Amino acid sequence: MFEFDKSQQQIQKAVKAFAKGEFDKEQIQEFEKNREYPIQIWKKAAELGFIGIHYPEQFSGANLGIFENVIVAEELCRKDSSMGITITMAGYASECILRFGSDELKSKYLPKIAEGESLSGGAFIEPDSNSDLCRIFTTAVKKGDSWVINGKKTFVLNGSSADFYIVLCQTDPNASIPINGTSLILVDAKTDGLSTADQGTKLGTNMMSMTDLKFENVKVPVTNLIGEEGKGYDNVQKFFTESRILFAAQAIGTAQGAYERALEYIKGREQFNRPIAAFQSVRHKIADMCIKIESAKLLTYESAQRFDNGKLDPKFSALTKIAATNAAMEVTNEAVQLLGGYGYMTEYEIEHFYRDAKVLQIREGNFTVLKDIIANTTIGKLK
Amino acid sequence: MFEFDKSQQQIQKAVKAFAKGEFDKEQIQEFEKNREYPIQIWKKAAELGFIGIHYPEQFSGANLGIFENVIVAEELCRKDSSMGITITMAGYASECILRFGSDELKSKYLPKIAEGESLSGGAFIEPDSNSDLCRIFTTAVKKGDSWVINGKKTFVLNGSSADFYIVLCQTDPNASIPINGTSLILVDAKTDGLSTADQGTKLGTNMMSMTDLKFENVKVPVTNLIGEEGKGYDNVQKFFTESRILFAAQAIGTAQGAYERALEYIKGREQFNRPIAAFQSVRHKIADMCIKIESAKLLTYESAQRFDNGKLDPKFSALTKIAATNAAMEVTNEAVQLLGGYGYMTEYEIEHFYRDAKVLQIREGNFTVLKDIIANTTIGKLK
Amino acid sequence: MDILRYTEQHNDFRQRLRNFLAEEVKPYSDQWEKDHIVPREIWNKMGKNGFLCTSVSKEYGGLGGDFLYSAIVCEEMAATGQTGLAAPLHSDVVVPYLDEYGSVELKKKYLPGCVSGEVVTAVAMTEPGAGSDLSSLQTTAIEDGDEVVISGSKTFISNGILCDIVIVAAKDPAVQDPYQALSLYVVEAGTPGFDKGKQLEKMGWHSQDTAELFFNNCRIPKTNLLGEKGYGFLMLMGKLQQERLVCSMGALYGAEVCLKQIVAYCKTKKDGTGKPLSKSQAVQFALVEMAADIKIGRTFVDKLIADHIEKKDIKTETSMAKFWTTEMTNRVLGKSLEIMGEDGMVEANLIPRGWRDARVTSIFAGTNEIMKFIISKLMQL
Amino acid sequence: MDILRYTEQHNDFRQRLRNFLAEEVKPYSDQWEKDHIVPREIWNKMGKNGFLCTSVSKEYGGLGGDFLYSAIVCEEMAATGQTGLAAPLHSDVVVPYLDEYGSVELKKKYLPGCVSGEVVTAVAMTEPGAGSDLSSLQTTAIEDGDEVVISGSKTFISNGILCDIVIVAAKDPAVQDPYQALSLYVVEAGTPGFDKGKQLEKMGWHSQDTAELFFNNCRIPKTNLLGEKGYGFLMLMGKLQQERLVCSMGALYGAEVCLKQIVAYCKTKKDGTGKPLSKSQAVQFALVEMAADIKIGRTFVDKLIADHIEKKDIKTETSMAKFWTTEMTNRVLGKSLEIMGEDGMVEANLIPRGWRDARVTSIFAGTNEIMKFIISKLMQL
Repeated sequence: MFEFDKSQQQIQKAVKAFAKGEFDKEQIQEFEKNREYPIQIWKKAAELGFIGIHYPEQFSGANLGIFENVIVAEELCRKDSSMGITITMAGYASECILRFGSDELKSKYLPKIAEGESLSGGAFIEPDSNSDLCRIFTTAVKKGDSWVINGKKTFVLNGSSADFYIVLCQTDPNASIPINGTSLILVDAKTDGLSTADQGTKLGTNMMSMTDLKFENVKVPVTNLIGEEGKGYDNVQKFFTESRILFAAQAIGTAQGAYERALEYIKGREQFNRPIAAFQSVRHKIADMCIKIESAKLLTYESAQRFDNGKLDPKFSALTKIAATNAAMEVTNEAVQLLGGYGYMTEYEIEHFYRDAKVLQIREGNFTVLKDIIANTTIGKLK
Repeated sequence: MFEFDKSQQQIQKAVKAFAKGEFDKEQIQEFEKNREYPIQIWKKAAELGFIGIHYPEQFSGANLGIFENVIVAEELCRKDSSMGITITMAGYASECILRFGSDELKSKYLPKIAEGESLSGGAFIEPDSNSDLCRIFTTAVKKGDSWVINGKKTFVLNGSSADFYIVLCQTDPNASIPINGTSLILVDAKTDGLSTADQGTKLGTNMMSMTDLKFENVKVPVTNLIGEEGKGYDNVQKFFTESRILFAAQAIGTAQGAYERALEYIKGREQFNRPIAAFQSVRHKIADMCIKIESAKLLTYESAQRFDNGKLDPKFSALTKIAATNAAMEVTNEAVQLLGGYGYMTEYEIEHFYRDAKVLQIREGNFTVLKDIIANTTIGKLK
Repeated sequence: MDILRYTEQHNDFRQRLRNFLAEEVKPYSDQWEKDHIVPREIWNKMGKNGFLCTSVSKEYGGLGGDFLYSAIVCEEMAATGQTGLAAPLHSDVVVPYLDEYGSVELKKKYLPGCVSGEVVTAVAMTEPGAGSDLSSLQTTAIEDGDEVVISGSKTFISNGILCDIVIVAAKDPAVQDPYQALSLYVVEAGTPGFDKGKQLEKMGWHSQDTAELFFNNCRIPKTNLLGEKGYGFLMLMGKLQQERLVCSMGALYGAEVCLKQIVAYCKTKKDGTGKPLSKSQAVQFALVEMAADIKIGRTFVDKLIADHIEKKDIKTETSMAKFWTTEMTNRVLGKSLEIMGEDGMVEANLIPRGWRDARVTSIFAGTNEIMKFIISKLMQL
Repeated sequence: MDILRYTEQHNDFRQRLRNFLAEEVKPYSDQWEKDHIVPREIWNKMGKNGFLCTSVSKEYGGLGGDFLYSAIVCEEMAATGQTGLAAPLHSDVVVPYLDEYGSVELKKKYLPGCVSGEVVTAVAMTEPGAGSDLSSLQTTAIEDGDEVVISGSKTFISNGILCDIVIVAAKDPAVQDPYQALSLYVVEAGTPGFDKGKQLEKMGWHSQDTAELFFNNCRIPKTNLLGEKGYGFLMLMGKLQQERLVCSMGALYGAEVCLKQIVAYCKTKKDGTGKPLSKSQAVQFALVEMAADIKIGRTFVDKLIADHIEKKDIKTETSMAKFWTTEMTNRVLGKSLEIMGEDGMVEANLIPRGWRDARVTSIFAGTNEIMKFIISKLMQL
């Protein structure tokens, strides 16, 4: 049975209070419209310890687990999906440093994330490849004390505001299987030869940027290698196993937030001289939403605790991500429907919960990729 | 995170060994065809302590929780849905005695269930009413030391083999709200005036009988009242909150059993010169089944532990029953499909898992009843 | 606009059939389901009354009717509560092989019996090791003088017990290409070396005799070849459009029957407050959704029937209809049981039977996955 | 068989429209989406070229065409990547009120402008407190001499900013029965007391101007009444069949456009092994399922168009089509984004826009729940 302990309850309470105090609907809609990063709110969240809560104390974290990070993400997204996703993605991919990086890299970069001084970005996917990362064309060649990087990345979140990127590079073009020749390298945003190009408006969460990255003879120290050389692909997959829990947490918060707004609406809205909450079709929609939310929550909590206990496998993580984001999609969809015309209007918020849910559903592993993972680990790969 | 402790692991292992040793496919199909109760297997299960595992030791139980009962039901149904459901329904509704009954009733009836000497039946629904139990026409009138019962019940499982029934009666025809005037009364099967009529073949699990009951001036001692007079409806609802966990457990076992058979089949079956397990459409079906099973399992385990900790509410129980039995329905459906023509044939077992899943889905709370419960507890009743 | 234009003759035919079924079939369907077979004579009765093989020309004793007669038979049979008297299978799936590809001699010999019900037919493609993959069939047909020797086993053969002739797909082991190796042969029941296996027990279609068939050096005259040697695959393919259409029709009509039953049920069955279930909004919406799916499916199937009569190539559309209607029908039946709750468990009600029967429709005549595979090829994906 | 029979004139019209849209609309749709409005002149261009109000008779400058012209416009507009130039709304939903119920004077005054694009129209039913429940409308219309005084507010009004006239549903507070109290009035933009509120921001339909409208003792001539006083509800009801049909058509055609785009995408986009996504079986099956739903939906909608042209009562069927097609379209768009993965986030691709736009179709013109409610009444549940 899942129960939050005292400390977890306090975290939840604190996050809730923060969101209630700092998240202003009109302001959020302005950030979204102007595609402007919410700097103050991000810094405040970091100040309160909500970013990097799963980092060790020495790196300005709270030495807590992913389970606590899930609590933070859920509560933030419940109050506002776009703001919640943005804040909890501030240190996106920094877990690659945390799990695989050298002590030097950890000391240098993690505290900045946790303290709200830096944003990070994950540069994995390429324009000429696919999100399954089976072929990487960005190369990093060791020359003296440096890696020299050339290539292109795309779908880099925080792309225009990040201070550093975790970049998946081909470091051994002669590897028997391409993915065996890949490595993760940290690249500072200000390095010469690195340029970003905005990818324009996206379906949701527009206050967080998304860009292409171009590397033209970008030189970084050899010590910027994260983890072992040649283990890039494996480590990214491990990171995905972890990060999918975060997406699931964002999804359950998003679902919960849309559900609560819809519930409030149907109680107040009258049609045919009755609150629409009195209609069985409406009531059963609420029941369906409850089923989906509870079920997605359990999967997410279970995944988080398995991770914290070193027992999370890629299969369970993948199925949690599918189930939780699908639930968010279905719940936000019903919430839009319950609000009718208001559900479609920006002012009533739910429409952006709905868009954000879609983004969560299709990003970092769409159904094809994730179901392939589940099948591969269940049946094995077969020709 | 859910983990079985040592004792739970042992129970699971013991049940698995029992099912492996005692459940013979051909024999089970004979029981089903002949609609014959599997007396030997039932008695063996009781002997091994699998029935009434959640009873206190003084009543021949193992003093364990519903969580352990779930483990038993899951493993039995995993090996065979019909046999598993039948065995775990041996003491159906006896929990009414366990939770609300007098010490005398407990001592007299519970040990017989746990020791495999008696079967019990729940007589709640009536031919002229509905499964929501809002109107009960069977009356029990106190005359001297006896209740005199008249009326009809239907859908009584174990109807023709039970040694006693838990009967919901109207004991106060003048109650302001009909359900406030109802009480639970235990009736021995051999009491004069009580007759049963078989309801014929049913969709699944035919080795367990289902009958109508007719009460014509049936006299039972006043001490056969279970729980407080006038609390019959409330107590049945409490019992349903508990028993829905059992159905969910049967459902996840049934799903798991069908899934495992399908998985084995697709690995062995070749079409177009490849094992069909190599086709992505087949692989993704397996992935979908995994998602549904894991999700239903978590809900069921969570419900069971909440119950054991006194924290299960009717809402969570209802949503667990819906989600778990829907999952079983969907998983067994895909399993049938994966086996193609063989999936439709009795010999290959899956077809009866599919039928049993449907029975679990529609029995003791179809979607209308359960979603109404969820909505009522979430929104409140509204006109 | 009416997509299908039934004439007065069609309507008369339907009325006669309906009367016949009301008298000769419906009252016995429960018994046949229990018996797990229909009496052999019912086929003769159907035939004598002119309800079998309506498309066979008058020359061979048939009605020489258009496909609308087949549609009428299929639709009326769907309401009989039994599946064993599988007239559409016989008339519109199996006999057409004989009718289109058989020699004049074969047609003279068998078609009148097919029409009269004296000859019940089956088609034997599927084998234990080969479902939808015809290239892996193992049954062999080896010419030996004036005879052909057939060996192998077939499974899931409908009418497998009652059939008098069976059309068997078998390959010449000397031909390398597995498709070009296939030919179709007519084998009579009773031919030495042809044994009917035991009837297979299954989830539904209880009154239908499904069986394995065994051929062990079964010798038949060379003249029992249908069409040309090596054209078996093409002949099978050529008939799939109609087979899939017939499956779609059967599924759709089954759903329509179910909708009528469940609506009637919901209007009489009362909830705890004494209100009929049909006043529950959740039930209403479920029924409306079913009705819409059925109405939309009906329009599509009607359109395909019209196109099929016009001999259009509607392979893609009939494959779509096959998977779409059968999935829809399963959904309709399943949801109906969910609405019924405990009543849905009782086999004495017809909907549970319909639910069990419907389940095979997304499996037989090419699983729905095979349909999707075929369509993806036709869409050039 | 062809359910719809397009003549050469129809085909010529379609070709001219297609050319026009390729030149005058498609190149600007991205800009209009960004602008959150279309330029007022595009309406005039549409009108001048004969693409508005094709059903209005020649007497008033229209084409006097049948409903197939409406279908052509609706279909071709669906492929333009914008929603602001909502010709079907103007031509087939709003103007028909004027055309059927307006006095000769009103028709002479406004119809030629509606056809030429000089008069853009809107219909104002919905109010902040009343969505699908017309009985609870609060806007009042009180006669005062030769004038009528309208007061109240309306919301979610499409063309709310650009409209030159708006058809307003308002009630006479003296009439008790809320349905019999309703009448429809034509109100010109610019009439004192009539104010257009600010444009509402929404999930999709970005190039479409949706707004609140305010009436504050707005005086209009009594002659601006449409039809008879107190017949507003019946007039609204009378037009719902066509409105729902137009919604179904729009949704269906949108799904067809999406299918083309996603199939093309899957054939070019490569997975990690360099194979196009369309070679992935999971993707193939998803595309096949979409294609089948669309094909089946198209057949049904075509049939309804034919029936509508024949003036059949197809209230049930159009209500079914409204909820079925809009749910289907949302499913198709949603699944397409799921197939695209990260690419599906990028607004520069058209499918995300289509997904946002599609979402309103199951809400507007009566939510899908209202459709199901209506059908359940028509089914006498």
